[in-house]
Amino acid sequence: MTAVEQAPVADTTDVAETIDPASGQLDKLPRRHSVLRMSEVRAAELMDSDPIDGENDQTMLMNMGPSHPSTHGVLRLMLELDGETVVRSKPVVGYLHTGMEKTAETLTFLQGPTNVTRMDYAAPLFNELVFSLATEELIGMEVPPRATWIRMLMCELNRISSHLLFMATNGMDLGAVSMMIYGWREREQVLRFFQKVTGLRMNHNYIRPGGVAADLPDGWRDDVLALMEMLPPRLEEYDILMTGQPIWRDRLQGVGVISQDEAIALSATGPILRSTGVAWDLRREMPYLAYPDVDFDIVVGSYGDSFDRYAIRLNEIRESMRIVHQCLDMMPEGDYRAGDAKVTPPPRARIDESMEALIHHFKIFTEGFKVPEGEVYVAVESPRGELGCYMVSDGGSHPYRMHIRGPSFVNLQTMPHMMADSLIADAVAVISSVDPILGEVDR
Amino acid sequence: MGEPYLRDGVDFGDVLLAVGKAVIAFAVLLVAVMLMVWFERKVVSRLQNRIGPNVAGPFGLFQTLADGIKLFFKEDIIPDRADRFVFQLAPYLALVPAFLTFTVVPIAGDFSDGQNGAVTIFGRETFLQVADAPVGILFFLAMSSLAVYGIMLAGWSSGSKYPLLGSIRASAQAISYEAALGLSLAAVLLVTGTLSTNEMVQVQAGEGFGGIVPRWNLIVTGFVPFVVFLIAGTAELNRPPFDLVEAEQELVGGFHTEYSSIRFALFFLAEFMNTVTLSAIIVTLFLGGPAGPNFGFLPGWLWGFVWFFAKLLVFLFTFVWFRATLPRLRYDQLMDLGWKVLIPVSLGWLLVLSAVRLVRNGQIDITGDSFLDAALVVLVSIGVLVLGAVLLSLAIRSARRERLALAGERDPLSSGSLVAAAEGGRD
Amino acid sequence: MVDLLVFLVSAAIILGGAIGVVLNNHPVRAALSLVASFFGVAVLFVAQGAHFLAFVQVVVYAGAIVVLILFVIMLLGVDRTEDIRFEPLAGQRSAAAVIAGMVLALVLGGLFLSGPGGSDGAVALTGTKSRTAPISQLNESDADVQLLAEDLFTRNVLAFEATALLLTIATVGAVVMVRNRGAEEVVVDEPGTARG
Amino acid sequence: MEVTETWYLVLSALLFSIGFFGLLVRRNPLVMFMCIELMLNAVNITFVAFSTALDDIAGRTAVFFVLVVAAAEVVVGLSLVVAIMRRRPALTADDLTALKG
Amino acid sequence: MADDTETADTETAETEAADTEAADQETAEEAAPEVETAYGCPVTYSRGQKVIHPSRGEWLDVAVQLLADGWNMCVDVTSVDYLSYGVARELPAGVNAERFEVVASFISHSRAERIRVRIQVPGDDPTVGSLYALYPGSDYLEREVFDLMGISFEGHPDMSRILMPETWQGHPLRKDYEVGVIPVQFKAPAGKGSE
Amino acid sequence: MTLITNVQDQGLEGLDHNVITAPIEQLVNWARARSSWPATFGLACCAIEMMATGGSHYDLARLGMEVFRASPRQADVMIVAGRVSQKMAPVLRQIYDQMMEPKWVISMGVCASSGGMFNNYAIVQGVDQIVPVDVYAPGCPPGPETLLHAITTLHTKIETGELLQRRQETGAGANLTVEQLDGQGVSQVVQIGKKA
Repeated sequence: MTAVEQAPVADTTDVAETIDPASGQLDKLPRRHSVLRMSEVRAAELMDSDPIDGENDQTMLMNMGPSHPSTHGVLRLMLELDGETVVRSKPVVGYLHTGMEKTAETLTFLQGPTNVTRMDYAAPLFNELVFSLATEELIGMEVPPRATWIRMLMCELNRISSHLLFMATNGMDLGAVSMMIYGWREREQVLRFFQKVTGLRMNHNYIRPGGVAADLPDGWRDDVLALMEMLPPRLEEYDILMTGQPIWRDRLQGVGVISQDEAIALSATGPILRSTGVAWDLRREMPYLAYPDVDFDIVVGSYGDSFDRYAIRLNEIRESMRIVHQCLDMMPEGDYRAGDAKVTPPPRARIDESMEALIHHFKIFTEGFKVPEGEVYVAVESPRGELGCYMVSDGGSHPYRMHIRGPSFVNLQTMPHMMADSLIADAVAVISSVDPILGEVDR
Repeated sequence: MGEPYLRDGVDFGDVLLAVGKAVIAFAVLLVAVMLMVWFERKVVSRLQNRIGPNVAGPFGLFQTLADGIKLFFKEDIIPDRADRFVFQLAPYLALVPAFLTFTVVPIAGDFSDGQNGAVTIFGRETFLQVADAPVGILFFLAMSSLAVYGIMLAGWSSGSKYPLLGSIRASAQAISYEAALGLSLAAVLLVTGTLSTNEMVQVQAGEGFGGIVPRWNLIVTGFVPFVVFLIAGTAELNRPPFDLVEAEQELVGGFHTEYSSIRFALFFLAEFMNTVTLSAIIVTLFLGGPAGPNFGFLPGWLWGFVWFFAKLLVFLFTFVWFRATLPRLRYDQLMDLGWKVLIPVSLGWLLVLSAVRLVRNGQIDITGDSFLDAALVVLVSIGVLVLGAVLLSLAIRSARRERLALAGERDPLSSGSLVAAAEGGRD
Repeated sequence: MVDLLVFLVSAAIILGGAIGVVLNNHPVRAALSLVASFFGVAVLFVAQGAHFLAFVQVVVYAGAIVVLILFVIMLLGVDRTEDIRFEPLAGQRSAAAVIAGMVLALVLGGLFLSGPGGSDGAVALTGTKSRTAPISQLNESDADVQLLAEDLFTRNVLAFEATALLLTIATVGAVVMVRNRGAEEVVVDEPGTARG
Repeated sequence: MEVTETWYLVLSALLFSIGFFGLLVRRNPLVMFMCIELMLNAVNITFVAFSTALDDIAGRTAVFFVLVVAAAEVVVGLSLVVAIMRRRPALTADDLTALKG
Repeated sequence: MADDTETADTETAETEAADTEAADQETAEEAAPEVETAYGCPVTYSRGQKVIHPSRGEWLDVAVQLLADGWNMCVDVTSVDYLSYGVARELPAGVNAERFEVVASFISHSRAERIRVRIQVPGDDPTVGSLYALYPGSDYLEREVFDLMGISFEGHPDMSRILMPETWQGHPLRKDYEVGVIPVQFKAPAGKGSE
Repeated sequence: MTLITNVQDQGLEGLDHNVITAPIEQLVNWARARSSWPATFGLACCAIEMMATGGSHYDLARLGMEVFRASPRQADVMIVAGRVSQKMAPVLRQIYDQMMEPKWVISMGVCASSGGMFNNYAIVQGVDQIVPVDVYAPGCPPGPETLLHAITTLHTKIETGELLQRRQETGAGANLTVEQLDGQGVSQVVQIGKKA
């Protein structure tokens, strides 16, 4: 992995120059007509009368989803087509709306991660992390270093598994069926490690306010090392199968192009923003956990097309592996959760010997702990971009209001701009390269 | 020339023989399709580190049977908006050409030592193919151009949008690749000098180069027509990476989205039958069909079958391999490949081949300095080729520039370099 | 006997297909009838020993021309049925029928009045026998192809080149005509146009 | 009963008349195309019939040319239709008055 | 939503952008906490994060200044319903607590900083100016707030429901909306007959 | 001819049962159990696990089920993988309706089965309110092993014909009524009744 270091790391200072301070950012969307603004009722009327005569002349409306193989779950796209060319489009979301923000208000802070972990189900640990960080910020508590490093280790592994999932679905969407299976194959190995640590393959509820749910199991180091040995040759395989593949390149290069200005104006974060050349990664720019202590590069693209986004994710796997290696080296000994008795349940051993500990344990899990009133916004860099949590507490044991800023949700806005004037096949590639997780979009 | 048993009039026995051969061919084809589906699923599974079907019968061999029975007994529906007559007709239109093409393929017979592959059944001499039409290869072309009707009409008659897009794609694809297919076929016709499949096999069964390398058209025509034919054939089959017609990720199921039950099974059958048939045609055209050395201990005609089957398997595997490996092309890329690469290449190659042929047959006066004349002819034809290639590339480039100017967009690939970030991890 | 059967069946298909083309109010079905008609013609060609032409007929007509027509129908979405009971010009139908009938009468009259049936009749209709390249001389089954090629590339080579030119020009012309100049502007979405 | 070329000629005449009638009656430009193809096919039948009767290959050569010309005609005609119908999909031949003086 | 609103907003953005005082922020940081202002609005710090509190009227002007001052991305727009908030709210002097609060977060890529804006919105007139013309990325976020909280953004091009079905009644995230189980609302969208 | 009308009305299920039809039914059940193609209906977290089940570690293909059909017309089993929102419910039902008989539903995960932890305004509390469910797979999300178990359970049920009986009791799904086997599990005369 000598070449990873060569990944270009852009300087953030030149970002400022690209932004014209004089005007609103709406002007930066040259293709803003590409957003189809049409109510579903109206669309349903038009869809019955195909092809649309009169006002829209040659175009027809087509519905993609919500149950369509390439819409990553339940995304629905209303496409206005001219032949096979997408003229305008409108992503319709909400088919997986779960009311998690409302549910969060009925759950204690300790139960909270159980709820949020089901948002971005491809990267559940990040949801737990951002929720826990927000809670800890409200309480103002310190987390022991081992917990921090465990969180970092697990999150980076989760980033790897999430990007592997992207590799799989991206391959599938473009017709490379074997890539799909290969992606799952590698992801499965990561999940097995997760299962060993957290007891679950997904939706772990592992990172909790105050630390993590359990210490790393015996032999975890060997498991991680095995993973790290397994991955590089597999990534090389992907390079052979896809990166260097002429058809693959033709399908992705120059497809779904978005400019830097557009991406910023549309509040895109994560690989989409980075694909346009903006080296913006919260791990570097607004560090949390122990990211200042580890060495890694931000992978940026230069064309803002789907291939860049693919390549960024592929190389971010490699960067994450670097971080994981450093986590292995620097993992401190110590407690895996905060000693704060108000927040942390007593150790299992003490419950058996002490009645007080039992009562304490009972109270924490039934009533929860109180969190000082106030509001806070905390964000982490999830595999899809800025995952933020805005939390308001009224001093009780439940969040008064919990809002998650899902990167997929916001990134969806770039989709109509990317797929305007391209073919349906490109639209599929664009959806895939945005990599939306609908659970997080709809929450 | 032509079927031996037809030479001296037709009696009842001849008819019986013909019918019998047709029935056997159909049965062989059906079994082949059944095994092909199983083979494909198994091979793809192995390529993907999986096991593949293994519950239905030993090694999952009856998987296709189970699928077929299930589909046969599934509820059938004709959508409200469908054109009922055409909707019902389409699956058969897809299936019939697939089978008919197989009738001109010689599947067995002893072609060693200059034999013509004929066997004697019930006192009648006959070839081991349903019919040796005098223009058998043209028959294949005609059938492959008809095969698109099933797909086209299926998509159109379903009365909904995804299938319609599928059928538009199908028709454009069929027209584009038919030309390349025909042109690469012309190269084969040029060197063999016959339109009959049986004679084609006989020609290829001849003494090989140096006695070792077979006289296959694959070598005689210089590989290029073979490659073009394979690519164009894959496109005609609508198999990956050219399966835009049914592209699941884009068009749900493409033309067969609205089909269920037995009608869907017919499409399924037609698709795999076409695969088998096309592989058989490739084997016949380029790899000498059933021709091959006769090692004894088996009846001579059976050796033909063994060779034929072995060659067939290579191509069936190739098609499965394509499916497991390659991403799907985009619609416009498919058209570009067909019109801007395959057709010019096959046309140019045909030109070179005919130049060489012309010289070798002595139709140009090469009594004097034969080598110089030969070189002249070849040089001229290559010159024409180069000129054509330059003109074509110029035209393509200018068209591209114009299109970009119209679109008023930057060309993300204009710098020619690839994304730095992508390359970052390797070198 | 077999010949007769083949002729009658294919003639029925040809004429049935032709009538289908004229009377079907749906363009796609008309196209399908057309294919049937072409098929019948191909069968008749085979019956007369013109194998090559028969298959070229199928490849070109059924495989390319009708596919192209269907492609255009589907592309433009003009597959709505046309109400053929409506007659835009009064008396057009009957006038057309009369004219067509007259054409038929003219041809048939010419045919039957000019002489007796059989090959002599044909000679009478067309003039003398030229006998440039007798087909029946060769007993090969692909004589058709060889003779055709010889005829095409010797005596008719100029015409052959001319048709090649014609095809090229037609293709170029078609491309130029259909090319979308991108003139149409898309409706720009501005606030207020929403909620349609 | 022997099938002589007269049979073919009658068939051809019928086919031609039907195509001719359709051309005059139908208003959908695409169907009109099909009718023209029918007429061309009628001619083809005649050519082949004469070629067989006269034992002369020239008739078949002519069919070959007819095929090529038909292809060219369809290409040009369809592109015209596409160019026009793109703007007005509900077009009939009656509406094609752009060249009217 | 009317065309005029948005074009007017854009114009304001352009004219006012010029005379933005970059010094504002510096003075704000130096000044004593109780009178600290930025962009003409009171500033508070919540867990070390900077929050400004413009009124509804000032809000869009402030947004224009924010954009001009390099806060180039609007990362989040959300809202809180303080209907049943048990304790007194920490708000700077001069800001009246209302039922709703719209919270927008901005980021400056060049400075790697965040700023948060909280706007009080009365319960009887839940409308507020839209950021869309300035920050098109607020599009979905504002629709989400409209959908779940019922706060309408003036000047947004498509103020419609985004997560809930179009025919849905009520705004679920309001505190007076029940959490609990409801019977399946099972009907086809208006305009299509049920099948 | 009640036989013919029965078959016309109800397809194979309309056959009376006798010595000849019983083996056919066994064969059909065998085929259905080994070739139950799932519809792609991934919703949430469970969808990821469902796809993981198709991966090389678990390999749904062994059961002949890697053929995920995007078109509901060709699918046999709908695996409802994930929480069903109020907005999704009509779509789900529509897709179920588009599937052809015989069809089965696996409710994968607690969210689909009962609403799971999301007992709120947005989530349908159990997909069985919308479509008849044959097998429930517990878990949040159920691991691939659980899903495989659910699938094999369904296959067993298909093969023994147990499902038809259940439908008779509940009147749900296909509205088929069955007088089913006696307690011994030996196939007796089974009458598959009429559509309600």
